[in-house]
Amino acid sequence: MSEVRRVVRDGLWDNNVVFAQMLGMCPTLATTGSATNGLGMGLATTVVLVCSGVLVSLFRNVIAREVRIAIYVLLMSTVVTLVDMTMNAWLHELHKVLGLFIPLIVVNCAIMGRAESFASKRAPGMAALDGLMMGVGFTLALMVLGGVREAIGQGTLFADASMLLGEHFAFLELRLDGYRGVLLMILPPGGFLALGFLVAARQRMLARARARSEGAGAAMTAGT
Amino acid sequence: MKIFRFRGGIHPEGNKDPTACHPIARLPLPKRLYIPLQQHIGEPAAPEVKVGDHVLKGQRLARHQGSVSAPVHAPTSGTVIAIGDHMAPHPSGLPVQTITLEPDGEERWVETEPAVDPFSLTRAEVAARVRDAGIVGLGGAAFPAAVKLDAGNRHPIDTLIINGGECEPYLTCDDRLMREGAGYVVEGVRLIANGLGAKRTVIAIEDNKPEALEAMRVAAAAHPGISVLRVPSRYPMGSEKQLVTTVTGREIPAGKLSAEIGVSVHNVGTALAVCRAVRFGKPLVSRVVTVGGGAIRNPRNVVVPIGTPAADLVEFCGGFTVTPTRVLMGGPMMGQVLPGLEAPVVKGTSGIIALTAAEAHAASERACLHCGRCVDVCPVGLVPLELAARVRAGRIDDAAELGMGDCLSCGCCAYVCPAHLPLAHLFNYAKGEIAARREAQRKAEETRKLAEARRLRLAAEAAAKAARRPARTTEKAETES
Amino acid sequence: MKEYLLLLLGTALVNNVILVRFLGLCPFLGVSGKLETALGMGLATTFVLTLTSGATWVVEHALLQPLDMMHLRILTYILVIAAVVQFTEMAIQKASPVLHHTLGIYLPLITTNCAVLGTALLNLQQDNSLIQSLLYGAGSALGFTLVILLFAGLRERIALANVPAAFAGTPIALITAGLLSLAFMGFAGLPVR
Amino acid sequence: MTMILSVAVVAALGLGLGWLLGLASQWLGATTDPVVERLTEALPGSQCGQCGYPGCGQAAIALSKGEAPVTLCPPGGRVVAEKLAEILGTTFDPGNLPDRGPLLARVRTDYCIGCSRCIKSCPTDAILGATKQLHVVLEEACIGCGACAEVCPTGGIDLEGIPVTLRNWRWHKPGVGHA
Amino acid sequence: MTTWTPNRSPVAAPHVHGRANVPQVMRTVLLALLPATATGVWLFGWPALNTVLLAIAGCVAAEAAALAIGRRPVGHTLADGSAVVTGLILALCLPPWAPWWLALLGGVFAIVVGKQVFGGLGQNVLNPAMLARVALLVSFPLEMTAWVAPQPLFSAASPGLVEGLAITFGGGPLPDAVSSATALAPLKLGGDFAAGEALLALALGTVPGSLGETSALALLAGGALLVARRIVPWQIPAALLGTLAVLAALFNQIDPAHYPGPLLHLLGGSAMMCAFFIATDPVGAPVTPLGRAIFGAGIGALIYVIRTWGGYPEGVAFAVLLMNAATPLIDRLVRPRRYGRLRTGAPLPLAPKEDGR
Amino acid sequence: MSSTLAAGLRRRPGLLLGAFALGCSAMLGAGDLATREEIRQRQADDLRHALDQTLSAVPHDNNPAEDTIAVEDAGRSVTVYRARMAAEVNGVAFNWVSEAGYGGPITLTVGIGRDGRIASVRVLSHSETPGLGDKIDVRKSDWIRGFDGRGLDTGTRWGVRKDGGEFDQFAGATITPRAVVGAVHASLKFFAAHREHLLAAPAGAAAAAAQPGSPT
Ligand SMILES: Cc1cc2nc3c(=O)[nH]c(=O)nc-3n(C[C@H](O)[C@H](O)[C@H](O)COP(=O)(O)O)c2cc1C
Ligand SMILES: Cc1cc2nc3c(=O)[nH]c(=O)nc-3n(C[C@H](O)[C@H](O)[C@H](O)COP(=O)(O)O)c2cc1C
Ligand SMILES: Cc1cc2nc3c(=O)[nH]c(=O)nc-3n(C[C@H](O)[C@H](O)[C@H](O)COP(=O)(O)O)c2cc1C
Ligand SMILES: Cc1cc2nc3c(=O)[nH]c(=O)nc-3n(C[C@H](O)[C@H](O)[C@H](O)CO)c2cc1C
Ligand code: SF4
Ligand code: SF4
Ligand code: SF4
Ligand code: SF4
Ligand code: FES
Repeated sequence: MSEVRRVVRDGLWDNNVVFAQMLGMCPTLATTGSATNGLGMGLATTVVLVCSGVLVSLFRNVIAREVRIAIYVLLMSTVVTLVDMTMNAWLHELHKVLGLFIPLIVVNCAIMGRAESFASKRAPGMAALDGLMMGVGFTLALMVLGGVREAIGQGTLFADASMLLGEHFAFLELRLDGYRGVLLMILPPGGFLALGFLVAARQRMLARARARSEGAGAAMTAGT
Repeated sequence: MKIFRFRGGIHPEGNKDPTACHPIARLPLPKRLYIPLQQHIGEPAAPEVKVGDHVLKGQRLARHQGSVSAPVHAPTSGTVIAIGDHMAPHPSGLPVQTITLEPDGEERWVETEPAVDPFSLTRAEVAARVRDAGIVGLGGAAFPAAVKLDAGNRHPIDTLIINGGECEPYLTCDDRLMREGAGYVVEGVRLIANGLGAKRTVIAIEDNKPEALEAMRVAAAAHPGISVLRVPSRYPMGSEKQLVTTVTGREIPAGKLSAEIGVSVHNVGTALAVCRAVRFGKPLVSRVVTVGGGAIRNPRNVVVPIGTPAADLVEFCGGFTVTPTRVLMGGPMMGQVLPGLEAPVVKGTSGIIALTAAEAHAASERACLHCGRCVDVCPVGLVPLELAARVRAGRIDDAAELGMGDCLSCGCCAYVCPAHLPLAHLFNYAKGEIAARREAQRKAEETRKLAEARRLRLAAEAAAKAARRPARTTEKAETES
Repeated sequence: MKEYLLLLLGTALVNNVILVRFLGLCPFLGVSGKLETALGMGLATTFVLTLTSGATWVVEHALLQPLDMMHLRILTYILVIAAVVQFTEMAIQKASPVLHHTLGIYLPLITTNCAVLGTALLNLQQDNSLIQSLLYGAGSALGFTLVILLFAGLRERIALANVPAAFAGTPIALITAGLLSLAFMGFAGLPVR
Repeated sequence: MTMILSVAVVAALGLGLGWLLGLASQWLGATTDPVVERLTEALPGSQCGQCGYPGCGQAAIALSKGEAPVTLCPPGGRVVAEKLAEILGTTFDPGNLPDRGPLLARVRTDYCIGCSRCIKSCPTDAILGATKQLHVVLEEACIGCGACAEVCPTGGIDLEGIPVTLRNWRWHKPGVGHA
Repeated sequence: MTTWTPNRSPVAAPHVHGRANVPQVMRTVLLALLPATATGVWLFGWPALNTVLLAIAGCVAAEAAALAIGRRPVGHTLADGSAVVTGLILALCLPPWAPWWLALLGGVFAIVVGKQVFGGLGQNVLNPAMLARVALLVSFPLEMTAWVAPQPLFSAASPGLVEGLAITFGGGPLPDAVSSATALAPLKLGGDFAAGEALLALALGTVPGSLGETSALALLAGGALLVARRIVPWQIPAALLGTLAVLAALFNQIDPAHYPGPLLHLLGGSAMMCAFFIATDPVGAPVTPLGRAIFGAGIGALIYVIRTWGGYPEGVAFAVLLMNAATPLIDRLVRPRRYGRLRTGAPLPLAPKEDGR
Repeated sequence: MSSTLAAGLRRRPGLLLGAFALGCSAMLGAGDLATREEIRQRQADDLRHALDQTLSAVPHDNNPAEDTIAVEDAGRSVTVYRARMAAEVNGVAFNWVSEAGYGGPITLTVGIGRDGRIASVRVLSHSETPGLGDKIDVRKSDWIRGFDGRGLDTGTRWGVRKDGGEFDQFAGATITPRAVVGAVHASLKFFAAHREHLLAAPAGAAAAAAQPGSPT
């Protein structure tokens, strides 16, 4: 597998921040009351991941070991603050909803983890791709989780997307009429439960895939 | 006399009546006797006879080896026809070295030397006679009795407790022994008390044996140092630790012997055997065995020569009425499954119990409910459900930390468990694992020492070589010049 | 006095950092496998969280607001938190190597614990005074410790259960956390803030 | 003005923190790794090399770096693996351990030519015997590492499981179900 | 002579067993719940019976499905009867005229999320029925607080069989005429607390409330059976009711106008149900006597706090779940002292040789 | 960056860190400059929007957002926005926080007319449960409009119906409406207590104290 494909696959599925690494749990659960919020948070995080990845990669030869964590923190808080200010200025409604959690992207363990394990060893291009893929994987995971919670919880999908993200996103909005919703799902417990079941589903898929490939492997060895 | 309560315990169905009401019967001599050389805790005995030897009843067949061991004697007169492997009375069914004796039917005794006045013997003499008679604890543990008597010399014993608890369901051999041979038992008790230098002696009998209590009271009435104590029927009253607590209110500190708190415990059967040995010079060659259980046609107590195959006993008691689910040596709470009816009765065999399925209340195993009944009944104060979960998960060390080693294997927990979990079995397994690990650990230590020694040796050798080499080079240089 | 007590209880139970505010989930999920480690994490967090709540308040009111440099807030907060953690580590190491051995490994983890930065920001959002901030930090930390302890107890038991393969590991931990959070909803509506 | 102030503030904070970190790294950098020490302690110390490392010390270093699984040491078996896992704070999956049970070497009397090579190879000096004479293995000392069997020119050393007797018989684990 | 072939795989002692087994325990619990169930159905009519049947059906069906998916033995496991107990307890904690989907959904939630994902009977930690109740309460507060006034079966006001089916399956809100407030309502609303004659009603159960919680007497009868049969340890109900009563009495002394006395707390709401049937679910309760006492007292205190100051009208379910969550900690801290050891686990010192230390 | 400089910095971690701090704060400063005005504008918009909603029933010709006074009440300072018609204070609006919400504090903007009657109330921020407590939001339900025109002297029974008041509670979520009703009631009392001061202050005097950037 080429390196690029590897990175793409890692970010989207194999090493997905939410489903596989279980990092960045706070924004994952806190902002997925609806798919829209999840999307917004995911996009914000993606921007931070890409920028911080590029920055860390650019300076990878300069940064001394002892202070690398401190420098990463500096870089990330700068990027996050910039994102925060930008959103506050031009995506004001969404900023109000995600409020507290934008600054918290700084401590999102996922970003630190990526900086340390990937960006600090690769060229800026690769780091950017990795950040992008991790971010897209994160965004997708947040959207799926938000979508599930929102759909079961109140029978809508991407509600308020136009209001929060701008009119272009109005097409996303869906509403299931006549369905009252299971409130539990948009409350904190629902976040944990939905994520738990989604991860379980993923585990089951992986186990199936493994069993299949093992079966195939066994058949092959039997054949030779 | 005040009685103290011990923690936990259960009230299993006694099922003692079918055998308790019949007098002890005498088993006709079997065709073959299989006498294992290891019938006790400790080193096996070493054979002293050859195949083809003719031996007399009570003649020593094998002598004890090491400090914790016991000799083995011929249960009757006859010919040694084999010395080799035979099925051990052990759940594994593994073979054990066994002397096979073909009785000649004459029951001829060797010369015995009865003590003129057994109470004039010194402590050491009593202990020597007990050891030479091959007496081991008849209460189940089969620990050489002489070693325990000896302990009286090292620790002052203030209380001798005679264990007439017989708390196991079905078993009544001690009950019948006390009813029919109270006088001998009391004499044996006095001999043990003398041997230990005990200040007072308590014969503790569960209140479900009123006749035995009465008989022992009468027999002991003449001896002011001996009191007969009626203790409540509660399993495992007969267990040494629990009995000591019941009688004295003291607890034996973990890892200590009862002797260290001044108490010694012996079974009533042991007392009788001591009496026979010291007064009559007769070694331990037979014992009373309860043959019972719902599958036995005529359940009763029988005096049996050591080495009798279980099959002979079952046949003597009328055989099976139905196919038993399990045949046990010992009681149903602590006893072991018999690997086959060809396994012989040994010194520690208190009963042969054939259980029917209905009696066992067997039910399929389910998941632990966390109901805590096992905690309520555990006499040690363990939390069996937690132990079991850890053992199941292979976390033996965690189980050990929670006190696995303190478990008595009394089976109370498994008895009450509504989920029918094999708790005691799990614990047996865990204890085995712990022992195996300790063994491995010891070996690893040993290995480290050996490796270190080798390293030192190699280093020394290298150094020696190095010391020699320069010498040689100078030599060479000299010759060259 | 009563007000402060209610503030403490409220932050610990009603608005629990983990179960209601969704802060500090990574250590909550990651360091709750064993009770001992959970306790260590809880104690270390309690210490740091209380200290940083005070320190960030000081930085905010003595530095950022007077100089009108709100755009440096995240950066300075993070630096302050890192410094406090570092300081704590050194202090503990100096004072008690034993304690350092047991708590030390958790300290670096705390820097990336959202609960710390989150609490600092919440303090700001709620316009808490210095004392209130300290109490709020302590309350959050107590809530964190309480919940992580309960959760670790549950997980130790679940580790011995016969969980279906698909749910073993993370999923069952998440579900348990969800059910715990459901139980904590019982505290909702208690008249504390 | 704001600009300069903010730069000053952040630079000051950064410097301060950098100084702190520098201090901390000095504090931490100097100490030797106690984990390696404890690991070495836990390993059998017979330097047999079965783990693929040139002796227990190297094995311990590899372990501490996470390069080797805790189940690396066959002679140590389960007990050592668990200890290592404990020191490293990881869990240990007994499934990974090829649990072949303890083994013992036995010299076949009819094969042994008394070459003494086995004696030299044995890490625990568990083999006795003079040159040109029959060699025997001390059961107590043998760790079943197989080094002797490898060097024996006649293939006269077998590794055998320890036979089950009444003394070392253990209860099996009761069947599946859930506790 | 009948022969015997030995079993080659050795089994360890004990070889006999007490009579208790799981299905029998569950049957006894069902029996003990019968008086309360019967009273509930009698008081609230056919719709109540529908609710009971639907909740049980939901539980049993979910259990069967989960077992089948997990490839575990379905018949054998269902036979333990625990799903039925969960279903019945859930039903008894629901509003009697609950719509069909509420009972069914609750049953499925209880079994799937509360029990089977943990591995089935005994593997879960939090009470499945209470989880379902809380999940429903949080999700459907309207339906979960729609109480009806009792109208005994066959009385004029009681809906007939067909009408009952319409109420359960028809959907739509309850007619205002029958909706009513529970005995605990004044706690939150500040009205009059139950007067003398109302206490009799609370004991008999002729008040609005959950299906099975209203009749203290019926619950007490069943509870007594369980305690007598040793299926339920007495410490839990005693500590629970005791703590609740003491707290109620205390605050009642301080301010009778705001805080009702102990009787209302004990008899109104589901304290009795909880004390004997819910808190006592062995799976989530500690295993030592002291632990159980702490557990019971904790539930009692939490019930009081949530009832008196909390946002929900009844705190039983939350209190049980919270203490369930604390159970592993309690079990860990409260272990029995081991024979021959100090509480710390160190061996006893060799004490002076005196009887009865 | 030249390699020698890089190597030099690497050897002095403190300096390196300082350099990064410098760069970062420069970037932040630039970002701040770029967004500051925009954010201020947005926040002012928010405020104006809230005031528009709450004071729309009060005829005024000034910009209330810029006519504020700070009032001390029970230890806290409340910023009051005043709507004037021809220099006469016709009504006021201010934020009022209720701590009794279900999910946390609820912030209301309350507009009160000169007569001491509610002009309009809006919820500025809340974290009540979606689907239950969020009906206090005017976008979800008209409930909040029920306060319009009520005052301390209108004979209103202040309280939710369950408590014997006259305001509807939402089924299953009494806490939220109870909190809001209580807060509105309290805000009226606040108005009554400071009425003179609020209505009498000279025009424009307090404009300087205004902090348009932070309405809360
Ligand atoms: C000095 C002395 C040493 C003993 N050593 C042991 C021993 O090493 N192992 C043992 O099992 N029992 C030993 N015992 C016997 C125990 O006290 C106890 O009687 C025996 O273990 C059986 O008791 P139980 O059936 O209650 O388990 C010793 C007894 C004495 C007096
Ligand atoms: C659970 C348990 C129950 C026991 N029950 C009895 C019993 O009923 N009668 C008895 O003599 N020994 C019983 N023992 C053995 C005693 O602990 C102790 O070994 C014995 O009384 C010592 O006497 P002995 O050496 O003469 O056999 C039991 C042991 C255990 C662990
Ligand atoms: C109560 C009682 C207990 C007995 N217990 C034993 C016993 O433990 N061992 C034994 O060899 N004989 C026992 N016997 C059998 C008689 O003592 C028997 O008559 C005696 O052993 C004589 O036979 P001998 O030749 O075997 O000595 C017992 C008899 C009675 C009445
Ligand atoms: C005394 C007793 C009380 C029980 N109470 C409950 C209960 O409150 N809720 C429940 O779901 N199951 C209850 N069960 C059934 C069973 O224990 C429960 O389904 C387990 O929690 C499933 O693992 C009870 C069982 C017993 C024996
Ligand atoms: S077998 Fe062990 S754990 Fe079980 S009750 Fe007996 S002593 Fe306790
Ligand atoms: S008695 Fe059985 S079911 Fe009950 S707690 Fe103990 S092991 Fe579990
Ligand atoms: S295999 Fe084990 S004993 Fe041998 S060298 Fe490696 S670590 Fe040491
Ligand atoms: S297997 Fe051979 S070399 Fe290894 S310890 Fe045993 S005797 Fe020595
Ligand atoms: S994202 Fe919050 S602690 Fe990791």
